[in-house]
Amino acid sequence: MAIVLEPPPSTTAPDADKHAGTPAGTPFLRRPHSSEGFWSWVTTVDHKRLGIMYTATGFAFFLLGGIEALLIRLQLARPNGHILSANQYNQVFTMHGTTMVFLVIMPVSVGFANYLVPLQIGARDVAFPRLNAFSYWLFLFGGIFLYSSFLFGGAPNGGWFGYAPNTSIPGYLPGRGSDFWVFGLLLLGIASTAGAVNIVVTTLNMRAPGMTLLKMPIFSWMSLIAQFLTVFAMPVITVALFLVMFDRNFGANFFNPAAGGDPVLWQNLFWLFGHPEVYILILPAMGMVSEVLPVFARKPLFGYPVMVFSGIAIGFMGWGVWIHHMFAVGLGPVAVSAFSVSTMFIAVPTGVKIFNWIGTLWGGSLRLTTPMLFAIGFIVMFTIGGLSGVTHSLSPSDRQQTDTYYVVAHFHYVLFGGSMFGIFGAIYYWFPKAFGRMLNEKLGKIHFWLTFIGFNLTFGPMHILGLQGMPRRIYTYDKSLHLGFWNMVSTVGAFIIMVSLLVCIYNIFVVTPRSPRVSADPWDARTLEWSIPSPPPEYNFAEIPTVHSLDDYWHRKYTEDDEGRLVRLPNYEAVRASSDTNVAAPGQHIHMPSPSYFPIVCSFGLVVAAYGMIMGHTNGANYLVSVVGILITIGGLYAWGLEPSAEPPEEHDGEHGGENAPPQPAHLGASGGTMALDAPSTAALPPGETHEGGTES
Amino acid sequence: MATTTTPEVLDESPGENPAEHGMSPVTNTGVSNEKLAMWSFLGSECLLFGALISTYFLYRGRSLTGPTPKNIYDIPYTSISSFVLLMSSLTMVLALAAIQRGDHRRLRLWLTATALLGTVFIGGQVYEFTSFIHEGLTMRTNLFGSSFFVLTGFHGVHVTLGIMMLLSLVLMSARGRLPQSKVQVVEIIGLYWHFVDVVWIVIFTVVYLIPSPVAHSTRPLQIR
Amino acid sequence: MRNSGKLRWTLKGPLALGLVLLLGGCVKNASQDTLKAHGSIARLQNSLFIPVFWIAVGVFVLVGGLVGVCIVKFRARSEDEAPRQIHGHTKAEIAWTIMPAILLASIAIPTVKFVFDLNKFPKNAITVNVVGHRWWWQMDYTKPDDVNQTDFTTATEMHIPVKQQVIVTLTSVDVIHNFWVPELAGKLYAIPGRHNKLVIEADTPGTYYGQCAEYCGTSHSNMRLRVIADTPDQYAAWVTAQEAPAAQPVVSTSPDTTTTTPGVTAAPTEASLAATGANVFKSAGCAGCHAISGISDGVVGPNLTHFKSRSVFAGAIFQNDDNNLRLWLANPPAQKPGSVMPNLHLTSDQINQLIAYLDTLR
Amino acid sequence: MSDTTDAASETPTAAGATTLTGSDTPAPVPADPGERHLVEEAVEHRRPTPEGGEHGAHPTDAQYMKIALVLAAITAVEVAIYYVKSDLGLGFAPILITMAAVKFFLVGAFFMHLRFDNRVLRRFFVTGIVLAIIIYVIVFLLLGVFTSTHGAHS
Repeated sequence: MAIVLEPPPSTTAPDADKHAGTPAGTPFLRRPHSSEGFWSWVTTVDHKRLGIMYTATGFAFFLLGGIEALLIRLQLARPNGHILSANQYNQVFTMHGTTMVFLVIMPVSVGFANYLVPLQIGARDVAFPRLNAFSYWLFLFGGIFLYSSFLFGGAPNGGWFGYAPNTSIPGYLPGRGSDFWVFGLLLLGIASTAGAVNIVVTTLNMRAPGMTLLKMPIFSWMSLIAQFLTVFAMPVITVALFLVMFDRNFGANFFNPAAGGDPVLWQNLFWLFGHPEVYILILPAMGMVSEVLPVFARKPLFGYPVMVFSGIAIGFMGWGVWIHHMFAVGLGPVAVSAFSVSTMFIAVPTGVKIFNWIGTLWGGSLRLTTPMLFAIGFIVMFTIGGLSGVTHSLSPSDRQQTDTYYVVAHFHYVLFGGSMFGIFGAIYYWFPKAFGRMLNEKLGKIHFWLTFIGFNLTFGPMHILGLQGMPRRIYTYDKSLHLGFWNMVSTVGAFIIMVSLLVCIYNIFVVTPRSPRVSADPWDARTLEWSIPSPPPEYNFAEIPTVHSLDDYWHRKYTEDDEGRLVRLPNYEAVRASSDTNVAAPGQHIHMPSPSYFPIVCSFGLVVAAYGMIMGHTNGANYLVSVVGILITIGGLYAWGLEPSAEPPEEHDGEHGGENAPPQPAHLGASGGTMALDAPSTAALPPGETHEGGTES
Repeated sequence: MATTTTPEVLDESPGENPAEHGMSPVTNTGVSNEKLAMWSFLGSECLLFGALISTYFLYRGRSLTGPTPKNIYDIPYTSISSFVLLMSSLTMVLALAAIQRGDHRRLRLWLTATALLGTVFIGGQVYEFTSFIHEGLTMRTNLFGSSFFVLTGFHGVHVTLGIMMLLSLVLMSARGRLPQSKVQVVEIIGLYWHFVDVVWIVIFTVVYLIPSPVAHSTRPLQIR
Repeated sequence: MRNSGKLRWTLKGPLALGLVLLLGGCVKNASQDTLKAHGSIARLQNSLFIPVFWIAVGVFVLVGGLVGVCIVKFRARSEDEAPRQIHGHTKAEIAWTIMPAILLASIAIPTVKFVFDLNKFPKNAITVNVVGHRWWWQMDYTKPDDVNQTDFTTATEMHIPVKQQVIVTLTSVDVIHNFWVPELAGKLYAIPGRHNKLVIEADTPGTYYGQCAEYCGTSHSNMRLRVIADTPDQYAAWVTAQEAPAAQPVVSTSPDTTTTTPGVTAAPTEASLAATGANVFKSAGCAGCHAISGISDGVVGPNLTHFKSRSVFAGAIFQNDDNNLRLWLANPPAQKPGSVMPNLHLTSDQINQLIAYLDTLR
Repeated sequence: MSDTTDAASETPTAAGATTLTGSDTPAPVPADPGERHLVEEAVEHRRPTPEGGEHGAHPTDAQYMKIALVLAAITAVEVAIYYVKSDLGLGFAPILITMAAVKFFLVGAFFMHLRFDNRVLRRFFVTGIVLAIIIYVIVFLLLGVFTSTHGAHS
C-alpha cells in the first residue's frame, strides 16, 4: 500500500486490512504492508531501497571476489605456489571473474541507476517497481546459486568466458561447476534484462516536465546507454548459454567438434555479448565521474552534448569490435584488419571523454574531496587502461600480448581503475544523499590513497609480467621464467587494496553512523536529487519539479555574470534550505506503489527451476523440481498480474476528495495536479507486465 | 489524439511537454510504459531469435551424419501449420479491433480463435517432433538435429506462453475484468503474439524452404 | 600551494615509480620475454608494439600532466571562488576528436599491413603439424616433399633449423589450446576441427620456451613446450635420428627373474632391465596410449619412439631424468593435476625397468 | 488540472460501457497516464468506426483481412517456389528471403501498428532487427557460411 504521506499513520493500517480482503488483493496472500523491518525490505518495491540493496549486495560480492583475488595472488606470489590445487585455483579465478563482472560492477551500476535515475529525472519511482524488485531478487538468488556450487561438488572452473568445448562437453572439466555457471548466468541474464528494460523505460518516459533528453543529467544518460546495451547484448549470451546447456544436459552437438560443431561459434556469441558488456560496466562509471567532477570543480561539465554523443558513439561502436578478443583465433587477415581498425577508433570517443573531463577541471576551483580524488584517479587510471587497450588493437602484436597478464593489467585498469574508482567516488558522493550522513573524509582519503597505491602496485607490474611472457589463468609458473619478483609485488599490492577496503568498511559501518546528519545539499551540487531531503522521502519529490535547464538545481542557486563567472543568486541560502523541507505537506498524499510478495516468489521459482536442472543432469526424475519451480514462477506471475501495482486510493480520496481529482481508479498522481508526471511511476501493472516477465522466464 | 503527439526522442523541445500546456500528462515519449517495455523486450528478442536462427543457418549442411533436412521435412504439412499461425495474427488483430470498438463478445471470440490456432500450431509441432524422432532425428543425432530442435523448440515455448496469456485474457474478459479501458493489455499481448508470428515467418523460410547445401561430408575431420 | 605541490607528487610519484620499474623490469632475464625477439616474426610484431607503446606513454604523460597541472593550478583556495563557467568549446572538441583520429589512422596503416604480412607463408617450408592435447603438444613433422604425409612424430619439444621459416599448422584433439613461443612468434589458437597456420623462425641457435596460452582445463599451466633452434647440420642430424625406428631392446634371457624375486637377485644388467621394461611397457597398459614405432601405436599420449632425445617431458614441466621419471611413473596425476595418464600402480621394479627401457629410446 | 479531470470523468463511462457481467470487481487497477491516454483513446473508439485521433489510420477489419489474404498468397507462392526451385537456380534463396521480408514487414507495419504508432517504438524494433542482421551476418562471414570451404580461412 505504502501511501507515504503526512496524514496520521494510524489510518493506514486499518485501511490496509480492509483492503486485503477485497478482490483487489490477491486470493492467497495478503498484501504486505509494513514499511519497516525485515519484511518491508523483502517486499519493498521502492527504487531507493532496491538501489541500496543492489549496491550493498554487490559490495558483499565484491568482498567475496576480493577474497578470491587474494587467493589468486597468494598462489602466484612465488613460483610453484602451493596454496591452492590446480582445480581450486581454476575455480577461484573463474568465480573471481564471474563475480566481479556479473555480481559486482553490473549490479552496483544498476543499483546506482536504480537509486539515482528517478531522482535525477524527477520521477517518483521506476516504471515497473515490482519488476525492479524481481530483478533484484533474481540477481541475489542467482549470485547465491552460483556460490552454492562450492557446496555441491565445486565451483565453475571454465573461466568467466567459458570457452567451448571445454565447458560444453562434460568431463573436460572436473565437477559440476559449468552447470552452475550456465544456469547462474542465465538467471542473472534474466535479472539484468528485466532491470535494463525498466531503467530504459523509466528514463525515456518519466522525466519531469521540461527535462528533455539533452537536459538530463549525464549519469542518467550513461545509465540509459548502458541499459540499452544490456537489453540488446543479454539475449546473445542467453542463447550461447542455452546452447551449452543443451550440449551438456541433452547431448546436443553445437560445440562438439566430433559432430562438426564449431567452438568458434561460442567465442563469437560470447564476445558479441562480452564486448558491449565492457561498456555496460564502464559507461555508468563514466557517468558517475561526470557528475562528480563539475560539482567539485564548480564548473559545468565541459561539452555536455559531446559527452552524451560520445557515450552513444561508444555504445554503438561497442558492437563492432568483438573480434579483438579473438585476434589469435585465426580468422583471416581481412576480418582481423577490419576489427583492428574499428577497435582503434573506439578510442576516439573515449579520448574525447577524457579530454572533456580535463576541460571540466581546467579553470575550475577544485575541492579535493574523497569523491573528487576517486574521480581524478579514474581519469588517470582509465587513461592507462584505454591506452593499453590501443596497444591491444594492434592485432599483429596483440598476438603476443593477448592471453597474457598484459591483458589482465589492461582490463583491471579499465574495470578497477575505471569502473571501481568511479563507483567508490559515487559511493562517497551520494552516501550523504542516501543515508543523511557524510562518510568520514579523513578515512575516505586514506581509503583513496591506499586503493590508489595498492591498485597500481597490483596491476602495474602485470603489464611487465605479461610482456615477460606470463600467460593468464595459470595456477603456477616455473622459477625458470623469472617472474617471481613482480608477482610478489603484485601480491603485496593486492593486500594493500584489501586493507583499503577494510578502512572503507570501518568508515561506513563504525565511524559514519556516529557522525552528524547533513543537509539536503552538502556538496553544493547541481542535479535534482540534491533538491530533496537526505535521505529522500519515499515519494522522492513532494511536487514534481519543472525543469528549465541542464543542472536545474544549480541554476536555482547560481547564475553567471557577464564574464561568465559564477554568481550566487540572492536566494541561494533559501533554495538550499528549502531542499531540506521539500516534503509533502500535511494532508497531501501521494500514492506510491505498494509492496508485494510476488517479485521474490517469482524469482525464487526460477532459482528452484535452475537447481532442478542441475539435479536433473544426474537423474532425469529431478527435472520435476524444475517443473515445480516453473509452476511457482507462473503462479507468482499470475498473482502479480492480478494484484494492482498500488492499492486503490479511495479511502483517502474520501477524506481529501475536495482537493483531489474525483475518485477514479485511473488516477494516481493525486495531489493537486502538479505532479501529473509522477503517475507513470506508479503504473498499474496489468498482465502485460506479467507477460514481460513471463516470456523472460 | 492530439495529446499523444510524440516528441522526438532526441530533439523534443521543452515547450512540447504536455504538462506545461496543461494537457494530458502522458509520458515523455507519448507511449505508455508497458508498451515501450514490450517493444524494448521485442527488440531484445530479435537478438535472441537472431542468434538461434543464425546458429541453425551456420550449421546447415555441416552435419556429419544423416538424417538431413531434405529427407525429413514434410513441406506441405509445415506449410499448413505455418499458415495456421499466420492466420492467428489476423484473429489477434481482429480481437484488438473488437475491444477497441467495445465489442467484448467478438473480443473473446477472436482471442479464443487465436489461442485455438496457436494450439493447432503447437499440436502440429509436437506431431512433427514426434515423427522426426521416430525417423531417427533427435537433438543428439547431428548438428541439424541439435539446431533444429533448439530453434523450433524455443519458438514453440514462446507460442505456448502466448497461448497461456491469450487464454488468461479470455478468462479475464469473461469475468468482466477486461474493460475497454484495459484495451492496452490486449494490444501488448497482441504485439507479443505477432512477434512470435513474424519469427516463424523467418524460420519457415530459412529453416524449411531454403534447402541446405548438399553434402554433409565435405569437411574432413582431423581428429585423432 | 605548498600543499598542492605535495599532492601532485603523491599522485604522480607512484606512476613515475611504475614507469621506472617497467623499464627495469624489461632487463630481467625472463625466458618467455615477448620483448626479446629472437626471430623475424616476433621482431615484426615488436616493431609495431614498441613504437605504439611509447606513443601511448607519451599520450599518458600528456593526460597525466594536464590533470596534474589542474590539481596544482586550479585547486580551490577559498570557499567562495567563482570560476568562469565554461560550458564547452567547439574548436577544442573538434581538435581532440580529430587529432586522436589522425594518430590512430597513422598506426592503423602499418597494423593492416602487418596483418597481411603475417599471413604470408613461405613455399616449400618445413611444415610441422602441431596438435594440442590436454596437456601436451604433439608435433608431426611432415615429409619434405609431401606435407600431407607425416614423417615422424615427437612431443613437447620441437626442433627447427635456425634462420629458416617453419610453418606450424595447429589443431587440437580436445579443447582449444594456444601455441605460443614468445621469443619466436605471437600466439595462435589450436582449435579442434580447424587448422591454423603460423610461421616461426629463430635467428640464433638455442632453446626457446613456450606454453599453451589459452585456458584448457586443470593443468593448463603445465602445458609447456620447448623449441630448440639448431644449426642446419644439427637439425639434419636430429631429423635423421628421429626418422630412425625405435631402438630394439636386447632380448632378455630371463625376463621374469627380476619381477618374481625383486631385490633378491643380483642387479640385472641395464640391457636386461631395459628388455624387461619393454615387456612391462607392453603389458602394463602403456602401449594402449603411447606409440613406439614398431612396438605400439597408441595415440592418446605422446609418441615415445625417441623419448630420451628430449630434454623435458610431461608438458615440459620436468627435466627428462631418471628421478623425475620415477616420480612421474609412480603417480602421474599427483605430478600433473588432472593428468590424462592414470596412476597405473606400477611397482618400483616395474618403474625401474620402464626407465631403463625408456633410456634406450634415444 | 483540466486534463486530469477530463480523464477522470471519462473513465467511469468507459468502464461502465464495457462491463458485461456486472462489475463484480472494482477493477481497482489504477491506470497510469499511458493508460489514461488509452482511456481517452478508448473513449474515442466508442464511435462506430475506430478512426480518429492519432491512431486514426488504423486499418479496418476488412483491411486487416485483405492484408491476411496477401500474407496467405505470399505463403502459397513461397511453397510453390519451393517445389520449382530447380528451375530458378541460384535466384531461389534471395527470392524466398525477400518474400519473407515482405511478410515480416506487413505483419509488423499493420498488425503490430508500427506504421501508425509512435516512432520510438519503431526505433526499438528496427534497432533490434538491424543490429541482429548486421552482427550475425558478420558472424556468418567470419565462420565461412557463404564460402564453400568450411571453417577457418587458413
